Amino acid sequence: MIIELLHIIIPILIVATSLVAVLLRDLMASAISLAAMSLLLSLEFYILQAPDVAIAEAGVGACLTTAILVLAIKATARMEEES
Amino acid sequence: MMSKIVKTIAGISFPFITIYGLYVIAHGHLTPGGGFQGGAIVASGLILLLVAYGTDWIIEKIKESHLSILESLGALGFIGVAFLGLIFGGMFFTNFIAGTSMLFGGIPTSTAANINTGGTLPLMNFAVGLKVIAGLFAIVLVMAYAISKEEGE
Amino acid sequence: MFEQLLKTFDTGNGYWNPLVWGFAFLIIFLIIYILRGRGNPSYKRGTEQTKVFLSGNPEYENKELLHVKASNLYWGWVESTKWVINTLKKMHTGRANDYILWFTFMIAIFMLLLGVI
Amino acid sequence: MNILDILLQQSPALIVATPLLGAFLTPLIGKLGYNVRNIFIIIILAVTAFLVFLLASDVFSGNIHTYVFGGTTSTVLSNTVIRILFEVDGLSIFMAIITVILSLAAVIYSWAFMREETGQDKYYTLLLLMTTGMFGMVLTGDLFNFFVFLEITSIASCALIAFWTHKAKAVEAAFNYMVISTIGALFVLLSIAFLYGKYDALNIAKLASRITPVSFSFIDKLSLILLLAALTMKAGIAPMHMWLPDAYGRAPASISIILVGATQASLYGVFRICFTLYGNVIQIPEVSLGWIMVILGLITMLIGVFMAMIQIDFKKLIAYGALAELGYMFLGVGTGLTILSNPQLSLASNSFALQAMKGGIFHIINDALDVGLLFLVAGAVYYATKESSLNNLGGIARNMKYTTVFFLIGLLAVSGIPPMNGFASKLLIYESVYQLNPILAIIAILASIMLLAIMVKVFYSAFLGPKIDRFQDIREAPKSMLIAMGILASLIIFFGLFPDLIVNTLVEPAVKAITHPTSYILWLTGGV
Repeated sequence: MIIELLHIIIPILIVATSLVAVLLRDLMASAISLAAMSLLLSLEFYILQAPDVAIAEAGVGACLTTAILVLAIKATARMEEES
Repeated sequence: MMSKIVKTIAGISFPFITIYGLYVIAHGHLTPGGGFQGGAIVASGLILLLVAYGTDWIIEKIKESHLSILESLGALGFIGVAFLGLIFGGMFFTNFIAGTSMLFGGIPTSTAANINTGGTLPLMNFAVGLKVIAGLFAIVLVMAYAISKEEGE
Repeated sequence: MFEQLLKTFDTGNGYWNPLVWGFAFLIIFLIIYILRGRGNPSYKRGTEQTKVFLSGNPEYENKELLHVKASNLYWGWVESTKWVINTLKKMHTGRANDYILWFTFMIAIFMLLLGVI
Repeated sequence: MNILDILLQQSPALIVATPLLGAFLTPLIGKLGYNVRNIFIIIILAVTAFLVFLLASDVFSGNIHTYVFGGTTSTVLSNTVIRILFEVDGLSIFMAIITVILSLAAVIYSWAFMREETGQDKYYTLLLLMTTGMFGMVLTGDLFNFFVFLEITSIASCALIAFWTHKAKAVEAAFNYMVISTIGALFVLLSIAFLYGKYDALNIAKLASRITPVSFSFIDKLSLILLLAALTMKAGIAPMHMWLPDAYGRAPASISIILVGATQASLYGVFRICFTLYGNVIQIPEVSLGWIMVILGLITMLIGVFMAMIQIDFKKLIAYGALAELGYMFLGVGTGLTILSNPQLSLASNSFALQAMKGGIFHIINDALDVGLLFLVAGAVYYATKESSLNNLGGIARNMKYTTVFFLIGLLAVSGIPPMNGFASKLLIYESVYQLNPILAIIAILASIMLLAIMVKVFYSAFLGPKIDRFQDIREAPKSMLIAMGILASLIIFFGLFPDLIVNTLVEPAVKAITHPTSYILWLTGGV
């Protein structure tokens, strides 16, 4: 029962977090939202019985990619300039 | 540079992350995960240190050139084991250790998760793990270094 | 081995052999040589005959200006096929978004042709 | 068992493994010095070349060479293929020969061309990785493995296109290339997943034997479309070619020439999928892609020549020329496919279908040599003058005699003038395409004439003309660059003078390999 519920909730949350990542104008918040999406995605992989992929997604998607994005954003402006 | 709280927490959690990552690498042939996943976890721990303590602190401890040598060694280990399979087993990538009395010589059974099994697989996992740790950390380190240099100017 | 090298290249309808071609060239050169020998021998180097003739204007001092630049070559051709070239130029926007748009477009075309949709 | 037999048996694995080993050793060897490293890389590629030709001698005698990774045990267990297989037939080894020639030329050329650059260890590592990827793509017999090697090639070439990071346009071209290759590869992966889900196999031969007219359905069509679209985009067929001139034009010249090989490896993928993977269902009307290929080829050709006409950047112009050349291959092979997939035509006109296929396949190697030579010449001109715009060049033939001669050879070859190799393959294409529809042949000839005009324009504006003061004391390109160009030029002339020999030894096995997919499939199940 709980698993079925998770199968519904987690994809919705994944879509929501990715939408937030697209819609937010603050790049840093966007990157953190992407990290949340990766974490949820790895959870989804886990309940879909692919623990192998889940570990990789958690390590690379949630941690490394976020670190790289944060570092890249640090080198630019956080907000998109109106031109 | 982060606050003292972040530094302390990072310092405390770093060994645990590393140990977990090494566990995933070492048990790659028995449990989910393997060289790549474990390597990514260890690299995550290193990046946690990088973020918490700042780039300059890390650069003092470890150079990018050392990392790229480590990366080469990892890749060489992987392909070297494959070549050893060619020499001892007759075909490329042959698992020549499995079924012998050497280290890792056992054959995994479904009941007992004995780490001393798997033949060349653990060796390849170690090699891949080394390469992934060095490679992923080098990417982030170079980026962080370039950005901190840019800000310094 | 040597015979194999000089075998005639058969293309189904025609053939080609480098030997024939070389032979033809030899004959053409012979004809040219004969024609050249019958030419007017009054040509002299270093006289008015060898000067560049630019519609009566004096020759440029700077030799570089005598060279027709690449973008001026085939001006007539480019001018007369302007409509094709301008359309093609508009296609090449250089943006990755457009490349992917073309890709999706081609998938749609393939789908139409293969009867998926 | 003597050493040659063992090497021959192991060669498919060693061809991929040797450059891979070299790639990972390069950063370590690089510490020993400039010359040591370069000699090491040339030796690595020479060993690979030896292995390729060893394997070629076996494959051309009529065998299909299979190699099982990780063990000698039987690979077919209860109708399922386990382990990764390499399956080498005539077409595979043909592509491998192209790859090895191009990469050897590129490495020899780089010796002097890259002397001033920093980060050469990484350059050579990536170059060897790219070569590995290309070998893997053409030799593998496993669809997923094909995807992996496609990715290796893409990533390595993306990094190499952006090698001159101080040039913003190079970085932009690399970014665009990365976008399209990622998306293309994802679609390839998706369609592989479809096929795996339906047929429960990843081996190309196994899949091909399971895709039959009976089982053919929506999923097969969909994966065919996705594979075809993604691979034609990676091969630079119009109208998905826009990334190609940028990538070719902005990369260092020694990389452009290997990129030619990389796009051709994708082209190999297209042919492999149309002829082998879907070989059983080739006569279903919806799958007869021949006319699509022919029309795409014509569009590619025309766009290539029209855009080349107005380019003023030397390398970009040649890149558009290369695009036009790609069209010829598609035209030739497409004609063959049209006739083979038509049950009414196939008996009466099989011979000219084979001629068209021969022309198309032969043109692959000719294009690699011709365009490769032109790129190397463009690189040499850039090396000497530090100028890439044709508008500012002129009169360099006075100082660079050998380079001019090489350009002239490339010019004649690329526009199909005898006695260069381009003539032989274009003659085959024209004559066989004329049988299908005369208009096609006329357009092809017109495009060829325009190519000649374009190349003459380059020759006139860059090499001829009065002396320009700025280029008063430019010097001839260094020896290693001349050697690399010389290798390609002599191959061009050799292929042009003895086309019959080349067609019989190299091209015919390749054509046989893709027009008889059953032999590829049966080899696996032990039916042959």
